[in-house]
Amino acid sequence: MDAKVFDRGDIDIAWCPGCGNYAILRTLREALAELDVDPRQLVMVSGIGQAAKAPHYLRAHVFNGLHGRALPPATAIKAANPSLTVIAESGDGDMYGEGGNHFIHCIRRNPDITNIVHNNMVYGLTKGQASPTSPIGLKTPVQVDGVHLEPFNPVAVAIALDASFVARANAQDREQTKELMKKAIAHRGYALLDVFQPCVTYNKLNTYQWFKAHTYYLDESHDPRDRTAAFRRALERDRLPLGVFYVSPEKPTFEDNAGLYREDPRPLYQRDIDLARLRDLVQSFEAGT
Amino acid sequence: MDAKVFDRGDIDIAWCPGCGNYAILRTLREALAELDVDPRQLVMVSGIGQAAKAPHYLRAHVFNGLHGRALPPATAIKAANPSLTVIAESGDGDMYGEGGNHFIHCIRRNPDITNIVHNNMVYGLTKGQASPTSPIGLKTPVQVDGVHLEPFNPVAVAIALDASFVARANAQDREQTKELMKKAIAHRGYALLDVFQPCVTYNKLNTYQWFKAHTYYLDESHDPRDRTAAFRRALERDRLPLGVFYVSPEKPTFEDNAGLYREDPRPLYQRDIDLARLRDLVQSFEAGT
Amino acid sequence: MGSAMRDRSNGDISVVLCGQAGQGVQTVEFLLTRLMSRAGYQVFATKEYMSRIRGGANSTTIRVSDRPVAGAVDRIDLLIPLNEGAVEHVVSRISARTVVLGERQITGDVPVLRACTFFDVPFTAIASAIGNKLYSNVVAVGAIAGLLGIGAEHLRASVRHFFAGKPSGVVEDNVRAADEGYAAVAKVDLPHELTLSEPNRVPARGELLLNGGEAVGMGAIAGGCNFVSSYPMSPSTPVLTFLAQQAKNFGTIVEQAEDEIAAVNMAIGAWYAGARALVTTSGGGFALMTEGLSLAGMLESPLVIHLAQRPGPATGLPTRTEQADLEMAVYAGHGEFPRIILAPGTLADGFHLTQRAFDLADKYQVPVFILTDQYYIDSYYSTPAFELSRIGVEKHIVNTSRDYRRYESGATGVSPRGVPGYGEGLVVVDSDEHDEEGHITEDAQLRVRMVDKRLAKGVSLLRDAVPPELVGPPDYRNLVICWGSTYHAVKEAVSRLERDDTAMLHYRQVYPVPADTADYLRRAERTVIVEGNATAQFGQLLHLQAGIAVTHQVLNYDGLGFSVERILHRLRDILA
Amino acid sequence: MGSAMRDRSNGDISVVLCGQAGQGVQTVEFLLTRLMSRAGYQVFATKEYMSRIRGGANSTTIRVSDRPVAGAVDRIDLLIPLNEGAVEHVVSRISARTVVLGERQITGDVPVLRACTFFDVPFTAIASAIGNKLYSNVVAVGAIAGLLGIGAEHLRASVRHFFAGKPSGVVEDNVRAADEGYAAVAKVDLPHELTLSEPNRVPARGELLLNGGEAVGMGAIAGGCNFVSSYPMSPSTPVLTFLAQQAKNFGTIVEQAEDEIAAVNMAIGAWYAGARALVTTSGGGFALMTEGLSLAGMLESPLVIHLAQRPGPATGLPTRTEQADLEMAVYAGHGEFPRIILAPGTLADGFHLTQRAFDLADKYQVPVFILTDQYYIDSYYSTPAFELSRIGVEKHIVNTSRDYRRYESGATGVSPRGVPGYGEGLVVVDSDEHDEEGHITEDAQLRVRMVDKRLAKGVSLLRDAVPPELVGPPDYRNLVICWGSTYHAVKEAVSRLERDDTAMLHYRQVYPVPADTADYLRRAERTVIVEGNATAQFGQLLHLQAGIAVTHQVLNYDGLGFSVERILHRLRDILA
Ligand SMILES: Cc1ncc(C[n+]2csc(CCOP(=O)(O)OP(=O)(O)O)c2C)c(N)n1
Ligand SMILES: Cc1ncc(C[n+]2csc(CCOP(=O)(O)OP(=O)(O)O)c2C)c(N)n1
Ligand code: SF4
Ligand code: SF4
Ligand SMILES: [Mg+2]
Ligand SMILES: [Mg+2]
Repeated sequence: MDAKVFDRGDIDIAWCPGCGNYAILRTLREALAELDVDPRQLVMVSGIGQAAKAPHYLRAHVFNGLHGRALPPATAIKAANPSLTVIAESGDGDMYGEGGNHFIHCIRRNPDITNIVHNNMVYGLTKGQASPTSPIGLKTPVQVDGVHLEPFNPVAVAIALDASFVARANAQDREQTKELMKKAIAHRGYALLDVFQPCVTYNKLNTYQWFKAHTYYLDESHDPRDRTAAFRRALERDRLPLGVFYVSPEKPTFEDNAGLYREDPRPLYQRDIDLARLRDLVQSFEAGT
Repeated sequence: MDAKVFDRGDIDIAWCPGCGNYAILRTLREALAELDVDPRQLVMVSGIGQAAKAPHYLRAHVFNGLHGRALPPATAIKAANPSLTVIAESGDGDMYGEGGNHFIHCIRRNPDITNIVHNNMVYGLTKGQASPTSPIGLKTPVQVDGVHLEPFNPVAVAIALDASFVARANAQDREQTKELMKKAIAHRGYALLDVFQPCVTYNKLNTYQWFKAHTYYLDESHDPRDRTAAFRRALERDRLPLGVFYVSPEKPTFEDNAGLYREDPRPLYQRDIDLARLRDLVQSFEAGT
Repeated sequence: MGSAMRDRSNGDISVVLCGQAGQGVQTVEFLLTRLMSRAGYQVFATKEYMSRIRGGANSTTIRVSDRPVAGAVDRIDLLIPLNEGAVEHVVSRISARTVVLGERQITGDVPVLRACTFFDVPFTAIASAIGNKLYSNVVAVGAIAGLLGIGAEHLRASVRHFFAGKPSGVVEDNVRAADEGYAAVAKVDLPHELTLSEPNRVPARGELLLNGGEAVGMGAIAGGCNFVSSYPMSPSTPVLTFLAQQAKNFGTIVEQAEDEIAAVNMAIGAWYAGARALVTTSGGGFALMTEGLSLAGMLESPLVIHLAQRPGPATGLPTRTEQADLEMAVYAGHGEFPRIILAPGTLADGFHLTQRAFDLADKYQVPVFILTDQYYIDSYYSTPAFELSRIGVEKHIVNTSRDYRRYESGATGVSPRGVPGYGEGLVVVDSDEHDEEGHITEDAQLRVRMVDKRLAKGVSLLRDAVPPELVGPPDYRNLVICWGSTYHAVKEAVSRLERDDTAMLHYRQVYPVPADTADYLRRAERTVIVEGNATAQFGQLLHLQAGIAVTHQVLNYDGLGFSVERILHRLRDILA
Repeated sequence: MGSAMRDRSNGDISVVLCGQAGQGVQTVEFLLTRLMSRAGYQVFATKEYMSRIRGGANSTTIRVSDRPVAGAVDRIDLLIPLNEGAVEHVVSRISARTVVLGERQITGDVPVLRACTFFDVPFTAIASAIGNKLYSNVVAVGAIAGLLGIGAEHLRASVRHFFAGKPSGVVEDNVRAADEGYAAVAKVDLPHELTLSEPNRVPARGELLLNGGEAVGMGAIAGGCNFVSSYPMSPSTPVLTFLAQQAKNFGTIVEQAEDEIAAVNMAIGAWYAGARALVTTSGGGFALMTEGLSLAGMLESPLVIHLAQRPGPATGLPTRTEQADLEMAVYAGHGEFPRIILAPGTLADGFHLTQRAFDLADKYQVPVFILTDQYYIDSYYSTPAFELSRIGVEKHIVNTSRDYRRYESGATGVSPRGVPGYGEGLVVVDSDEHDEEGHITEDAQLRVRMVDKRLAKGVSLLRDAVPPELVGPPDYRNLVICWGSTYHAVKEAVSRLERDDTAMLHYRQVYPVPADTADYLRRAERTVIVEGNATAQFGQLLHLQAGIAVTHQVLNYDGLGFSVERILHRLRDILA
């Protein structure tokens, strides 16, 4: 399929020139095309932030909700209609800061959705405050002395939560990122893809060069089924591994567990209430019984 | 010091007879007494739930806030007056469910507080629904088919977040629990103590007997400075380790980082504004400058 | 008939059970109400209980009558204290005419009881003799049945029914317990005025006995609800539990969210994908949903919120009742967007309004509230069969064409709503201000049009407003106004006033206030608002919408809610 | 003087800069306002910008006058378009009398400009010649200064001041850039009516130039604020940033919380321990704080909330302005408890009301709001020196004795507030209903007393209500009512009406509405509410509190806020 299918034509994109978001957007379109995803079956869900504008720049269904709240609607959308491909795409502040609680519990819930996080280690849209992944020492208008808080390690936390698929990419490596996106989307169950994304305006520390110099790819010696090994890799700091860290033993998805699609694959919008059962239910409250 | 100091006398305790909470309460009083904590310097902070009532049953300052929201006020109280001993004590639903985002970010912030979680793997006060730590399969009035979600592993997640102190206890082992409490309270920085607590009314699976049969204590072979080893231990499922899993390399606390106590130890309530500086600040906006 | 007589008319007996949490008060209540109901009486039951799992002091008030009864009363005709302290717990409600059925040994010598008739029945000893102290509750049920003159066969049948499925030994032990309780009072008679007349009816065909939580839960199912995301919170949890229990039967996805924020955002996502979603919560939980409410306003997403009130602020009194979250529901959420707030009065309302809420939400693409409270959720009474013949889901989803635009403009403000995957179009929704397609915009003129569009729906939806119900003379001089759960108590109080110049006006849609309100208010010389809060919130809303201030207030905010007597008493004062 | 003349009086020039985000509009604005201010003029500047970091189209309107100016205007006297598309962005504001200073090559041939005077100055070429295209902004500043007739020395001094600290090469390049821009317009003259008169004054002693965010920030410091926990959100972030920048100087703890829920709960914890805490947020963030607000209500915790409004619902227009969160602020939070809402109109208000908010919160143990909006936060003007002599923190913390009870009752509803560690007592606060000691209770009578106690504070605090300000004839027949940030624009519009039968009434305390409101409203034949929302929220509140409905509305909800002209125009229509 041609990636042009996902093109919205001549639209105004609100990102800064040179921003790492462009690469992610382009790569995602290509990944989707290679996976032959039909735009009419694709729902892009996001929160609020610079990254969270991405769904507007793609031809697909869009649910652009509240800051930090992409995962709950994404989970529900998939559950209400499992035939849709659902991608929740947002920024690091959105997903790990405001949305941190949903991040944890969505992983536990394991819906079959893909979670792409543009990790620029900063709050872009609100002008450069620290995000949960900001490195210690990063000076910002609010973190005047530099960041003090231990950076949030999404990969390690996701592994600790036994996420069903955990990977990390670097936006500028478009080919490898595309492969990781394809794996994440194709994966059945919750898939986290944390993507290093240079913010050329507000993060002068984690630049294209920095990411290049401070990352490497996991090779075959790493077994993504080994949770402890994956965790150890996730803790590496000097050079940050990229690739698939962890794939958990297969487990049922949220939609599977809901049970109602086992015999009847119809999405909820096609269903009607069972009036006979309702009548029975009401009758079960009859005073005489 | 006599543990009686913390006694509130003949009060009505709202817990069920036989509940594991009683043991935790009694053990905590003893631990505090052995540490010679002055009740007038002790602030107990909690959320809402059965466990969260504990502070009312102890002679101390009490901040009994909202469900899920014990950690933010606890952090602020310590920061506003570092001479206080601050303990945030609540249930598993409170801390890991509703309060999950604060749990994550409080660990990152590393205030010098102790976080005691009564982990009964169920929502007690609201009558027995699943909590984030409920085991798969537990049937409840809402989880009619039994719990499907991957249980939240607070120890593994805290280690993934590089929490400064991570330990687990079993309420019924009062002596060892007391020692762990003392270590947690004495620890400088955020200290998590997850305490297995039987709920005799709603959790018929994780009973006193069950906890006894399914736990063991970490011994000297475990080095709490080894983060990967701690993580591996945290993943054990057949028999759950108790004791100190992890102690991170010393790092500054939230109060240290705030900076303002370096030269002047006075708590905020004793301070006044610096009028001369205010005047200077206002003057810096003079049109002529 | 004098009012004192009426108060204790033998057509209506008030039985109060009082004991600790976990002591089985609920078993007694359940058995007794079913038993009386099956014997042909109408019953009403309401409970008050502490926010704890064991211990403390809880009570249930059961009214038994040969006429419909559905309001709480203070008076106790027959008191069954089940533990030490029980009498003290309800002491203010005891009079010399209260008859007590209990164990003197447990009750002790409480001064207030000295003036009362006391039937001392050794429940515990009888139960122990049968083999288990736990049977004492059933002994009590037997004794109550005996006192109230229910046939022993009815009693046995009910006990058998209740314990059906238990080992037969247990069933038979319980039947024996009931029998022995029954026998223990064989020799005694209730005072004449407490004697129930023979029920003049068998249960009407399809007559139901259920509580508010069940009515709302079934209403949701009738409304096509197939997605529920919520976080437990008293007193809203029974609706969650009910729907979870029924989930398999009706193909409903019921998910306990990690918090209320997730719950409401899931529900909105579910509606987006074509589900009919409900959240059920209480004040503090709803407070956390208010950003999500605003999201529904902006996305023009349907949303149904069951908000069961309890006393606040903050955690307040988790298991008590109040009507103080109305203003929050009306004004919650930043920015301006329409909404509908329905407040069931009767159990039938709980069913039909909840059912309707889903259609209204879908039709106007707005949030619709079902505003109840602990009193409503936990009370039950005998009610005529629900009208099911016209139940059917009004779906408002369109098949989209290639050029589909989610926010196409039109006079009513309502744009056709598509869902992803149904049709050729793309469904784009955005929490930012957006264009007709749904994409983010900062165009000032478009902004104005979009605000106008959203607010236009607030006018359109008035067409489907549920009118208030006037009970009493249309040429009233005094108008007693109430809303939501106080329906029955106020109705009974007003009827007991026996004044032909006084009517009651009950609102089951509290927002937007139906248009004819000013007419109703203008016709009255005195208007009395009866509300379960401290600041007359609905009175304020009426003032705002109708331009007329109510003249008198009857407020209650002690957490226990209104009784018929308290309303009556206050109305008598005001209308004297 | 006719109004057309006044509109373009040479005492007041409106300069509009328009360019992309990130293009340096702010540098030009900063330099120009300081320069004009230092030259003895009064300046006012307000900006509108898109929710993006680079690109798009933003503009700043600067008014320069020899008299105080502080309201936004639509008209453009001098337009400086900095990029392609800039003219289109402000096209509706351009008239034939607009003078344009720009680069024809960039602007292109836009039809609307054909009737305008166009001074074509090759900013970019000049800058490039000096060595860096980036200097073109400073070239523009030089040219504007030249056109406005500012002395070259003033210009150079300002540029030097601005670039102080940069390498001297950079400073001198910029001075050259300014000089060359200045020189480029040496030969041209502005039309007569755009000639500024000589400023008849040097800056008054201590006269300030600052924006609303800075006023509120300094007010917080003056109020003794020493703890700030917030989450970034436009347009409230400048206050957070300001206080973070000043933190070291004033010993303030400033923490960026993980979310707004943490922020508000931290702030309440901080107050509990004796800090004076602030949260600063916008509508969506505040929505998330409403449960916490209710907690403050229940704990009787002081709390100061800076709520900077922007258009909703939901994400809405993040960088635009609106006054539509008033009702949310009034009614947010479940249950019933008092609060105070202050809405600064002037910059001095921003300072003094914020300072006062901390004392009021502490005195009455209630949440106090500072309700601003994007327009207020981002606008600045020359304002007289703040009165600092009476600044001093009113502390209301007591040293506790052994038998201290946090919620001891008393007539005003206010109990002495202790903090842990100060004195012998224990400080117990509880979000459940509690007894005087602070411990959880379910006693119904105690519940009623506690509700009454909390609500009593709502009456007590009226003693300190900030009265509305009447501007104009006390014997008005028309009363134009406004609140918060619209102060100056409405004042200017009403004064330009030149009617001696019309006055303006501005509220800086919007809740509870001060008691004399009914008097003010009753005296008017026509009342016009001017509000930046679509439903006249403050009008409704006045109706409720004073029992009188306003007769006319001037509303705006396009996100751009009110200009003097638009208000004037609407008032003329209404009062015709
Ligand atoms: C409830 C709420 N709080 C705050 C904001 C303001 N806000 C918008 S985006 C954002 C942070 C964006 O950071 P990130 O998610 O990392 O995205 P980026 O812009 O860096 O791509 C914030 C704080 C909001 N919209 N809603
Ligand atoms: C915002 C909010 N949501 C829900 C509740 C209701 N609630 C009170 S306690 C509780 C769960 C308690 O579980 P846990 O924290 O595990 O404590 P436990 O009772 O088991 O000790 C819930 C859901 C609440 N008080 N506030
Ligand atoms: S601010 Fe940073 S993240 Fe946002 S668009 Fe610009 S470069 Fe990209
Ligand atoms: S419900 Fe469970 S946790 Fe709560 S008091 Fe009873 S036994 Fe303990
Ligand atoms: Mg980011
Ligand atoms: Mg629990």
